[in-house]
Amino acid sequence: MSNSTEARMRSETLKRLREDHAATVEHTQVLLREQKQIQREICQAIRENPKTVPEVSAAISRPAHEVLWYLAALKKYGIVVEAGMCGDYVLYQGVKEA
Amino acid sequence: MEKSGPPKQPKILILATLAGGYAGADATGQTHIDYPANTYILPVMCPCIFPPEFYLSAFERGIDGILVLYSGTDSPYKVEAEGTAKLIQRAYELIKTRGIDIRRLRLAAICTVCVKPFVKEVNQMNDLLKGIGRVKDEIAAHASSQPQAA
Amino acid sequence: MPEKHHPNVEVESDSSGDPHIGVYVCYCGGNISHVVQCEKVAKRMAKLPKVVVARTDMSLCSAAGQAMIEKDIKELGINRVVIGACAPSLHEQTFRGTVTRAGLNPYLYYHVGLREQDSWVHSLDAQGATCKACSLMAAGVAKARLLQPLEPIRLSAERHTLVIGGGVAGLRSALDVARQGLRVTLVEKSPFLGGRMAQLEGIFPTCEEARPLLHRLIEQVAAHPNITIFTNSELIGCSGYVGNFNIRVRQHSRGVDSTNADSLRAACTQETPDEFNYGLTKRKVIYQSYPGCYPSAQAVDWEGYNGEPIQLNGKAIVLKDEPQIFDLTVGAIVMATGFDPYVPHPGEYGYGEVAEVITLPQLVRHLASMQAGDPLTWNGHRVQDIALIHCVGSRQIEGIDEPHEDGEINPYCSRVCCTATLHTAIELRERFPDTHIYELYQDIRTYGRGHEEYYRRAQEAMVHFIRFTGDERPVVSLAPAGDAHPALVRVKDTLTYGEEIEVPVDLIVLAVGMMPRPIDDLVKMLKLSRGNDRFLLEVHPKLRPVEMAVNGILLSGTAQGPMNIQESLAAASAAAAKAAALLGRGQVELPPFVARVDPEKCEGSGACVEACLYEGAIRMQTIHENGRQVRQAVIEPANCSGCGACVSACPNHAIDVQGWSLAQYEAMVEAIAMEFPELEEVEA
Amino acid sequence: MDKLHVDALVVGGGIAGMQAALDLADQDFQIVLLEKEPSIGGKMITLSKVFPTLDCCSCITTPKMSAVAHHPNIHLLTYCEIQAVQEHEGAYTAIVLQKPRYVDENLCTGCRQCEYECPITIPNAFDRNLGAYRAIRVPFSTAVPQKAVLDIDNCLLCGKCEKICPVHAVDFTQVPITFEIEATAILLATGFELTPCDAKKEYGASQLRNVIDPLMMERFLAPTGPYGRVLRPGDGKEPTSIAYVQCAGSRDDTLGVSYCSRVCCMYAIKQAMLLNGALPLAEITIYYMDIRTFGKGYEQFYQNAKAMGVEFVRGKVASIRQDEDQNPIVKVELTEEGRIVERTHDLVVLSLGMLPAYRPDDVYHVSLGSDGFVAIPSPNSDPCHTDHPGIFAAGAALGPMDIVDSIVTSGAAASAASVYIRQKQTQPRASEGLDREMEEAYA
Repeated sequence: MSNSTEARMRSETLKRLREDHAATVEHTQVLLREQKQIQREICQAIRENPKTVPEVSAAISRPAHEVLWYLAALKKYGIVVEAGMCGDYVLYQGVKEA
Repeated sequence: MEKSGPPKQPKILILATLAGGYAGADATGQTHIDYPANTYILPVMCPCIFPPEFYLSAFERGIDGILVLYSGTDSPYKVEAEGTAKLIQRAYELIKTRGIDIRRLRLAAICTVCVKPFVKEVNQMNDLLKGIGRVKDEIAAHASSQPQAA
Repeated sequence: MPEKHHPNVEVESDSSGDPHIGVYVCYCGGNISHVVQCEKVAKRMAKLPKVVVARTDMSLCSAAGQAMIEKDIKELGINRVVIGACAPSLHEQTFRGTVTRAGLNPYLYYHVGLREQDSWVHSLDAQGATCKACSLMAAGVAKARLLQPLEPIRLSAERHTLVIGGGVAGLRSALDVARQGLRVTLVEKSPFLGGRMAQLEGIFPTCEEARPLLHRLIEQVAAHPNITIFTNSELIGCSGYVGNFNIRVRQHSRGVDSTNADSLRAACTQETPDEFNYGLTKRKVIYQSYPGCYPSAQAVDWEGYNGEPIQLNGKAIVLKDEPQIFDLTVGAIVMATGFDPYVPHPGEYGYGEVAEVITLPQLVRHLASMQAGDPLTWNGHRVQDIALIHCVGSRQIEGIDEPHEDGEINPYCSRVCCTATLHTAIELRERFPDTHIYELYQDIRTYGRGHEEYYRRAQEAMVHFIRFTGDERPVVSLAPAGDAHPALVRVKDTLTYGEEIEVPVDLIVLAVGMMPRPIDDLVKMLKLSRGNDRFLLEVHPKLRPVEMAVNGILLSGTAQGPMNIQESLAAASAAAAKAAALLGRGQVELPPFVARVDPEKCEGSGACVEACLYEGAIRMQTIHENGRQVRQAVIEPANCSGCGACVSACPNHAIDVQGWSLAQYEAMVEAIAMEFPELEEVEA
Repeated sequence: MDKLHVDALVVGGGIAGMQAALDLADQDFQIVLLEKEPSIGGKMITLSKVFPTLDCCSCITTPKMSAVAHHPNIHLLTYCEIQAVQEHEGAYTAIVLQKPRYVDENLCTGCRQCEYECPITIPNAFDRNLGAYRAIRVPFSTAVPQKAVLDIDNCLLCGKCEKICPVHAVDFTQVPITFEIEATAILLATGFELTPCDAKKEYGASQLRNVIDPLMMERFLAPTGPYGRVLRPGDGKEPTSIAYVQCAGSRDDTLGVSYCSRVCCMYAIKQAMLLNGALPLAEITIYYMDIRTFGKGYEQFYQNAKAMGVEFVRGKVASIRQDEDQNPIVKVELTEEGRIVERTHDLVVLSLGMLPAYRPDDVYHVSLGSDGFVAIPSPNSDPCHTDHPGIFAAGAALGPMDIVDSIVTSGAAASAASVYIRQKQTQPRASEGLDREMEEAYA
């Protein structure tokens, strides 16, 4: 089977599946947009100077627990690192791009 | 025996127990945390097998630092916790006589999920070796400072 | 196990001869190859001595990858295999299978972790990672040159288990092992089976009667064709190791038989405290532990019997113990030696000094001896007010509690006493509604399924609870003459904010904890370990909870620590499962990684024996060689853990751990010390 | 329909199920171990360290997981559920639903490239939703099998994972598969769930972000946890005052849980000791009514915690609310002083109890006790026999218990099951001829 046939079949399968799962896909697309937005805001907030969770929360006007969850996720996938402590709070900072 | 090339990086030998440090190194791999590549991990059942002379000969072959990452009191072997510490102590006495900095040999307990402590041990040893240089130079310097026996 | 032999194969897989090494580097679908230049590594490995072939593959663990290795073994005569791939914990077993299928000994294979310990942790240093892969693989090749075929240590095992102790745990273990098709010998020290459970009446959490349950179990054990029971017997010798323990048992005679037991017992005048009733009553030295006990045949209490003749029909009969000795070989031993109730020190809460102070087990026997409808009496007077004191002989505190003879205290919780005491309190309130019960406790520990119910019911039954603390214990004293009650308990009650109260009572019951049985002789003979609490010690509470450090010795019931009946049964069955797994095949298989002595080098220093912490793993033996006597170390693989303490201790390098030899490590270190300049130059 | 024939079907791949499967497989019985999640390991693999030895929990669990995966007599089925069980001529037939992973298990090498590629981040159930993972992921670092699973309900179906997978293991076309397992015996090791955090309205009903459950604290204390350290989830503050509320989901008739959950005293004390190490400056308070440290070595563990400075306060916690900085305020009746006080902490852990994770009565036709756990008609003779012959139970399916007790009951259940299987499968064999000497020896 040639690469192009394979690719076409794959995209057709995906298309059909997207129709089958229309509701969850749509919901996930909304979620993805929101996640990208928040991640962008957080990364922007800590680009210049490292910040704590309450500081980021204040900077982007989102609840602190939500900010913490996103920072934990960004840290896990290597986008954010810890940069010491500020009082009882951890400072987070974006990973410098190579 | 291969021809030795120009020494580049110091070499760190890591003797890691299967029940402890070796599994900890694998767990570190799972998290994709980067650490220096001059680290060579060998699996061991229990480090009690190594006599003090083993460490000395490793240094003499050009290994610059040795980390013994054992399972400490979590070990499945009765002798590991105390026995290893005693052997390492004797190894310190031995390598001192050849002018080898005893900080080149370090014993630490690492368990199966000790990712951070593992990386910390590796980085600490690396920092140390950067400061104190290659072991071959150390041994040579010591030998030349000793009065030659007939 | 080798599968079908390939008919076309000409090249014999030569395990022992000159190493022909095959090296395989896995891409792991890019996981390794994205960082490590696998082709370079393979090329470099191909140049190393004894390496016949070095290849790479997208995924070695795939069927195709494994087939390639098998093919090389068969067609190129590869007899040592080194694989660089993911962590050995994931696929070492897979590749052991691969080489075995191709007819190679599974231990002629070495696995290098190039993913978790290289590519995944050096993604920013591709060149360093490649050099590291070369070093690690070269070390693997260095080890492979020295690999020897190994076989698991197989010991023939007697499909026969010895159970020590004929209480509920021992009985259960015996029955479960026997039902797995193994033979069982049950050894009980006393002349009767049943142990502590026989002394109980109603038991929680079901309020069943203890003895009918016990009797059903005993009947099953006695009727099982695989079980031999030795009562009145003790272990007097043990040697050997897992699979083959040689046991010597001494069985005391019963002293009387069915023809003369009744008449001799009638004629016998010597009495001794009846331990079945915890000394509350006396019995003759010819006895049955209780009516309905098993075996029903009476026996002489040799410890109690003073040797005086018994006058019967004008004859003076002296009873004589003529013990018999039996030798047997068993594969495993189950320790079900049980517990003793704690006996308070004289004066502890008035015990032995105030006549109204008894223990909970004594109260249980006292209540059992009463007829239904009898009023509750003690020491000749009616009992209405009763204090039950918890944690006697448990949760002891250094400096507050008087140590036992051996200088130890019991800092542990005995686990069963809270529910047992509440159970008794409820029974007292139900049988004697005019009683007032005071429970003096620290924490109520009704943890088990259905136990909390007893706490609730006791509260409903108007039992008064008084809570003391470990450092301010209740004080028991005689009441002043003329008082309506014979004894007094003074206590500081934290439930009423530390109020000092004085409770006049007719009876004080001490809820005593559990103590390990005095089995010093067994501990010594079988080389058992005990914990700080002096109960027998398991290898690890989670990894191996019913096994002892000596291979083949298992734990059942309260020999290990306080437990209730249900928990003892579970532990007993768990021990039986282990015994069945251990001996079921008639063979015990242990990993081959044990010490081995090189007789050429051993000069008999004995340093290895001193270094070894495993009982019976290594010993010195004198052999005759060319007419002179030589002392040499001998390993007992069954008892060796492979820790290698002997290896580092040997002054002659005469000892090694198979599969992990010092020479292999030295070769690996040498390979790691080696530099690969050409690889670095390429990048530079 | 495919049909697997085995001697025993072990339901549940937590510590109890793994141990029972190993104990049976070591006796050469053929076993299916069936787990509903994509990995075995159960609750235990999520824990940090375990009492009373303070062993690293992963170090104890992973060897058992690996032993199960490699055992020649164990057929491991993950991500499967049993829909129905029928009994026929002394054997059970279970109808099993294999949920689609959307990843070919035989191809996946666990490399996690798909996970890194996936654009959607979702709450990580393994971290009790406090951390994150992707819609396609290996469930956790030590998962067995080390295979990816795709959460179709949170998937964009963008196809990125399929493209990056080096072994072409991603397969969106997978559908649920049904098959049958025939087994002589069934062993239920279905475990427990925590009392829901919101069960008790007085304790904030999970609306207070800094009032957490004990398994969350386990994840904080585990080296692989969501934050890699102990932070309170409300705002990421490192707590300096932490309180434990004992019996928060047990011994409480208002919750319908009148029993004691057995493990909460010990896990609270253990966590207190670990917190003492992780946050040396933190003050830790345990509010309790009775401390139940009854197991081997447990009382000494409790005394050690007291000596370390953990504060034990006997008192009943009436309610919890929070101040404007999300600090929980605990209202407690101090029974030793007879007064009610309010104390503010940074973080409160509710020592929740254990509820059955699964009610097997409908599918397996076994009775349940009034507590909802599997009923055992004769606990003092046969502690692992359900009221249905051939069906046995082990671990927390039998009621709350700790790991040690779970492992022991698993051995017991394995023993009971093996006796049953032998009886069913072989004619009762005659005695194997005992030594005459020994027969005579016993008079």
